[in-house]
Amino acid sequence: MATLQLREAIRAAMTEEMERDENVFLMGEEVAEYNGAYKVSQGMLDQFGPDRVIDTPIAELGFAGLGIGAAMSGLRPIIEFMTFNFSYVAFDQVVNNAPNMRYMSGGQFGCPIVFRGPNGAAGQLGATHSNSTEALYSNFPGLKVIAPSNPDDAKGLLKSAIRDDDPVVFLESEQMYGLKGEVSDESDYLLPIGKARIAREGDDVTIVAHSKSYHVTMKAAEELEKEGFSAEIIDPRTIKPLDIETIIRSVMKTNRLVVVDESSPFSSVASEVTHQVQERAFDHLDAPVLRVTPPDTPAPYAPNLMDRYMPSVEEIVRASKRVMYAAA
Amino acid sequence: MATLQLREAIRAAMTEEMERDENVFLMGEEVAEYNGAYKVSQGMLDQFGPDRVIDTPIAELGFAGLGIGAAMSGLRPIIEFMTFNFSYVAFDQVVNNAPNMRYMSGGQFGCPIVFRGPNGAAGQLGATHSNSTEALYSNFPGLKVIAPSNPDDAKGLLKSAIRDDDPVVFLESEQMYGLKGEVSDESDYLLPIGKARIAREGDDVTIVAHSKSYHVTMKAAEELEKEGFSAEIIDPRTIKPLDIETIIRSVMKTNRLVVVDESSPFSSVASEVTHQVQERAFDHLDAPVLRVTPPDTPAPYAPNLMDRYMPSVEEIVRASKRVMYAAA
Amino acid sequence: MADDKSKAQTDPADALDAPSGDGAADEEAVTESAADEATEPEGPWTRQSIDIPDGPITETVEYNTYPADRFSHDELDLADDDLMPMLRNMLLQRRFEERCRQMYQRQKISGFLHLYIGQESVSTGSVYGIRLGEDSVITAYRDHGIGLAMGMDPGVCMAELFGKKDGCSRGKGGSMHFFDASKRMFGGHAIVGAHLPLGAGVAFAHKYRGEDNVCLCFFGDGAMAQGAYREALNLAGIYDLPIVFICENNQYAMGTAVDRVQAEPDLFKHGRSFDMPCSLASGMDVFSVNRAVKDHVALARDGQPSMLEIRTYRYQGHSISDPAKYRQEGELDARKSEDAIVRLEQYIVNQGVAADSEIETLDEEIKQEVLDAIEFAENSDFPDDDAIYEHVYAQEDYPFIN
Amino acid sequence: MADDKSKAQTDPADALDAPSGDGAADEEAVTESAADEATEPEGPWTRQSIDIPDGPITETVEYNTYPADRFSHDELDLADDDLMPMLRNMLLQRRFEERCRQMYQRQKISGFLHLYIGQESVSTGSVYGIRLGEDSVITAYRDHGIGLAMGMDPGVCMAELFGKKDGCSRGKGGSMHFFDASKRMFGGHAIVGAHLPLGAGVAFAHKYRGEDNVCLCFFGDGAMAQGAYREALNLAGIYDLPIVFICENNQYAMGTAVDRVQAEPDLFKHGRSFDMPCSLASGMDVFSVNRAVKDHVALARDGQPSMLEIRTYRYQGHSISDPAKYRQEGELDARKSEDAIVRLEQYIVNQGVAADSEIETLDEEIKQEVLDAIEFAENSDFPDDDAIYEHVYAQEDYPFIN
Ligand SMILES: Cc1ncc(C[n+]2csc(CCOP(=O)(O)OP(=O)(O)O)c2C)c(N)n1
Ligand SMILES: Cc1ncc(C[n+]2csc(CCOP(=O)(O)OP(=O)(O)O)c2C)c(N)n1
Ligand SMILES: [Mg+2]
Ligand SMILES: [Mg+2]
Repeated sequence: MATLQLREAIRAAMTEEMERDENVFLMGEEVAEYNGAYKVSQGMLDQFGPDRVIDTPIAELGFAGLGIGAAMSGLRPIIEFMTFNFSYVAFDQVVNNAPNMRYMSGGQFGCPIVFRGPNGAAGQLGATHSNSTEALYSNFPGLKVIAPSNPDDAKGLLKSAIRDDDPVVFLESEQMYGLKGEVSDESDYLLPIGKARIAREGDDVTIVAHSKSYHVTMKAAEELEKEGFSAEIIDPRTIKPLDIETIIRSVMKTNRLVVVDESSPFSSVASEVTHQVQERAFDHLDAPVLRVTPPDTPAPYAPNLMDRYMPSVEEIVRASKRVMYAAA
Repeated sequence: MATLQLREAIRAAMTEEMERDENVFLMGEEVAEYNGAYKVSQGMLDQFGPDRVIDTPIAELGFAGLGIGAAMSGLRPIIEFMTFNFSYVAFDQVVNNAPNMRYMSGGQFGCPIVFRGPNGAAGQLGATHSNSTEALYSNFPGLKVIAPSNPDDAKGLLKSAIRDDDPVVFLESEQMYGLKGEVSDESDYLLPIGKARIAREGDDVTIVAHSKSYHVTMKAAEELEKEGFSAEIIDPRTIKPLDIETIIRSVMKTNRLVVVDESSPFSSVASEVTHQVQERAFDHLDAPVLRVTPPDTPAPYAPNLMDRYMPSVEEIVRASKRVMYAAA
Repeated sequence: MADDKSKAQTDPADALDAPSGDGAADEEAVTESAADEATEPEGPWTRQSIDIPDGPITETVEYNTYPADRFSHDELDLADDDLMPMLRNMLLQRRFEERCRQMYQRQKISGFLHLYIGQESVSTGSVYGIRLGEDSVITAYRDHGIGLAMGMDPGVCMAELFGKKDGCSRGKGGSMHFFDASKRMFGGHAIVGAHLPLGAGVAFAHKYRGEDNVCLCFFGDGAMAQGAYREALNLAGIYDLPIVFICENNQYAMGTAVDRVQAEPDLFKHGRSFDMPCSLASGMDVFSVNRAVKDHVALARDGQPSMLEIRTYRYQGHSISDPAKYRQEGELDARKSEDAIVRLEQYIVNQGVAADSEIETLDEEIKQEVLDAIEFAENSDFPDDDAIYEHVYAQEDYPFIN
Repeated sequence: MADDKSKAQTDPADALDAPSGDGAADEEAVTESAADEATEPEGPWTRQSIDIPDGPITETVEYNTYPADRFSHDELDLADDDLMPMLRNMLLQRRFEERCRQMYQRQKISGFLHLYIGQESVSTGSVYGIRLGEDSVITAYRDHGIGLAMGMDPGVCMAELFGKKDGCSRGKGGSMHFFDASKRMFGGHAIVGAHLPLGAGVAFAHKYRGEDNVCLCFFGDGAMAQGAYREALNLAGIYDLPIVFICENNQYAMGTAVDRVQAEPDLFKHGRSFDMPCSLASGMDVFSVNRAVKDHVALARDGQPSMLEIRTYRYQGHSISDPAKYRQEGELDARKSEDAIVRLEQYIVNQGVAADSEIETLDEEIKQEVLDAIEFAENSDFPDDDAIYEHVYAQEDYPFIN
């Protein structure tokens, strides 16, 4: 096992797939000469040259669409959004073109493309720069959505995403790029898309949390542990398709569920988890499903407000205790 | 009470507000010379002239943004999307500019704008032309989202939306434009944003349904009635803010809930209703909340597939019976 | 290209051939003079200067034109024997669509139906300018014409319009979404402007693979108002993509005349913002289109993207439900009097390649072919109900919810 | 505008004044000749012709330039007494931002911080070309300079950077989101290109209300790659909006040199696709900027939108974390040797308007003002926790979930 930063694991996945398949290329703003705005693609220009590691103008709609056309032609583009906030100017391409081509052409044209980049709030960047997009992209049939919480998952899932024959939205986290973790040494390490990971076993409450929230949740579990509560933590890893079976099995054991999601709450992935779980495990729930999300407001700038905005250890502990009917 | 088509009620609301306040103007593709792609704005160019009823190029991002700038300057634009499918090329403007201006400017600049037009599938138009957008827009803090099911609500709510000091996404339905209904004669008829309507009283099951789905649901209620089940139907009218109180009160009576939503299911408004209801009325639910939505696939073209795609009377009846544990 | 040196003096092809690949603009780029020197070190830095020259800067640009009635078939390397097939290609589109209208009225066809009638010279002239099956084509929702011109089977096309499983998109796409992978017909796209970047991507793939194929990307005058136009052309420009951007300017986007909504209604000129050769061709003459497309395709094969505006006209309303009241009185008739099909028929007769009666026979044949297509569509089944879940994902066992 | 007839022979203002409102292009619009006749009936139909002229079409366009060292202050209607305030205006921006960098390192400021140092002539020259408080301004995230140039209080600006409640955006916006409604400063916008349509809307509101105010809309060279640029300029063009689109071309978008990503790197020329007058000005001389902005503002007041490129340079990295390795060796120093502040200082001394020592005194004053601003920001409180729910909606009792 090698210890890699998240950015290194992502880079390793891209590099291996580009070595393996010459149809794979990387395109985005600052990915080549600048070595990546967040240094994810560092060194890749040197290795693969400017025909496969391609700088773009600030034209997300254009290069996302270019990627889709290339994918329809059988290439396997990796399109980097410098952050997913900027995917909104390419929104129509990502949600209305990429996932519909196979269907509308009756199966003639696939769209094997990966849209990747940092998602979610990354500190005090203000409202337009703090969007969590998983709720939006998971609403669209034809897309797959992945949001790993650690280097190992990132590597295994990104390699699978690049080989997937359909469009995948791969959500990273800027604040986690430096996060280190053990990464499998397996020569061709692939993780299946759509399989959750039981990150921590426990008996009293199930907490579902992905990406950055996962780490806050692990801390919350420690706090809970101190108070004698054992939390089971599930990292769905893939948002769509969602591994609801794994979540349900856990809820059948703990009978309680909290969902942590750093997206805005209304019509969110957290709401979706609630719906599916109560639909399928209604009789196993001893308490309502609670969610821990930011308030339903834009993201502020001031440091104290931003602290308040993001899901916190305290909020997760409080929600967990509420579903356990434990004294606060 | 006058009997108006939905399109006439919308037109009446716009006309009255434009007569009342010269800061209100209408802008969009084909709204002026062509009298509206779906004839919603018929005659308005003649009445108000080309300075206030304004044709645009096919540049949704541009004219949505233009509207936002004008709204920040104190005007009250009504921006018509020919259909909300086309709002995706303006997505960043609608979700990242309009709702964040007040917040990011610390209250200095408001954005009193209405984005309106037909939403949802409108027959056999294919995947890119059949998007239901309520899940997306309701995910964004700072926006309000309205989706009326009849001419009276449309008139009263659109007038309120135009006067609202914040951005409102007003979702109509192409297939309902010809729908006739009684509309209040009140001289200045305003309905409050954020209040649901109990469209049908009943005791056995609560069904929440908005816009076009509301009408399918009313038919389903008749079918259920024939079989001896009494459904209470709530038309939320406003998606955001959602009048959860009214829904909860009904669920406390019926103890069962079905949500009908013609959007794609994953991370949808239907999921959100489920979450909020189970969170707040957990002990009152005798069965899981079920939703009736299209399958999680793109919209097809073939007539038989499209019939299958849309929520149907049969599906609503079946879901209702399931939550009542009644034999199918 | 431009093998025939006997053409009129202002041979557009020659002008396009300018080695700068740059129409014929006097270069005025305000760059450091050092940038021109071969010794300039390589690097990601700017070559632009902050020394602003004394003004005004004057720039002269030339745009090639391809008027009607200017090209003969042998100038286009077309044999006499090519002419009747060319006419057949155009006539098939027209007859097919005349029946589409009827089938829509009989409710065999649903959804939106946009007819191409009047614009057939554009599709046919273009298809005769590419290597069919190797070069790629992408277009907007008004796509029956180009599909048929590329040789898509009329029965399969009609079946698509009927929503049948034998349709070219298996009944999942409808009128706006004709696709044919085997012919490299990349659709049929219904969000105005959104397929232009896709076209750039198709061209990118050709280049990436080292093929010398090109992509023709068609779009309407209305699409030019979309930001996607700018992004796609700029990307094509900086990556030297083998693509021809072809604006089918029929002067209306639904009811909106192009000159009401374009600050610069000379659409061909817009390519200048991307340093591309730009031309203007008549869509009332299939030969003009063919010459223009051949010239631009040659540029594309040399890695020079370009912009071609073809002035054409749609005879029908925007879609089947549009009464087209926005036209000026007499406008439609004036345009029809220039009809490209009639022009080609007359040319064929004048050249003695075929007699009127042979053309009539051809037309009858084609009409029958369209009737056969309808019968094929009629006899095809609707997709199975389960087809709703097919072609969403390639993955066989995707766990659908609901 | 252009009151002073004594200017150099190629007076840019005169060229811009061309009655066609159209730079100085030879009109070549391919329209029906009838369109020119006064008797033409009104209607929504096209005026375009399908008769394609014999080619090639030749077009000659003129672009005005505003080089450095070309304009004296009296030519700009500036009094001697205006010069020190103008210098103060520029110096304040620089000294303020030098401290910003320090405050960021001390972690008083968080998030992204983009410094404007090197570009001060653009903000100051522009502000001296408008009616402050009546005309409107909108810009991108690199917004401290224009905010201060417009007279926003340095303390309030610093408080915003510190995330304090007394900040210009109440601590909700940060560096990228300076707003001041009282000065008609419409922000501070962080999505590249997305504020250009907003600028068009602000100009639209001026026109709608029948005011003769104008909007200056600033953006970077990088923003020009966005489709939003096309849509905003075209809308301004067809609605005759009172707006000047001002590209602050500092030649880099983060690490990307403009000539690597624009097929036509002469950005000023892009306005031609919207039939707009286009000019190029030096950002190394505040007088050149001022003359250019005044000329373009005059056009805007006459209902003629236009495009102005100002060549400038940022001395710092893109943001505080960028080492700017993409520059060529010596590039930064070469640019700095043309510094606009130094140029103005020398001009002032040469003209005998003030002595070096007076300039030094001014600088010391300004430095103190910035220290006071920091103190003000320090002493201001963070917003109350409840502020998170304020300014989301105007509605007081909005029923928030969670
Ligand atoms: C983004 C978007 N906006 C609006 C529409 C609705 N619409 C469909 S076709 C059309 C007109 C397009 O005109 P043009 O590009 O000239 O093509 P033509 O119909 O003339 O072939 C419009 C406005 C759309 N499909 N997509
Ligand atoms: C739509 C979008 N894409 C990407 C970014 C990230 N980004 C922020 S600033 C910037 C460079 C902009 O360059 P330019 O427009 O030249 O302005 P400058 O920084 O030189 O002032 C980029 C790529 C963004 N903010 N918005
Ligand atoms: Mg058209
Ligand atoms: Mg720049």
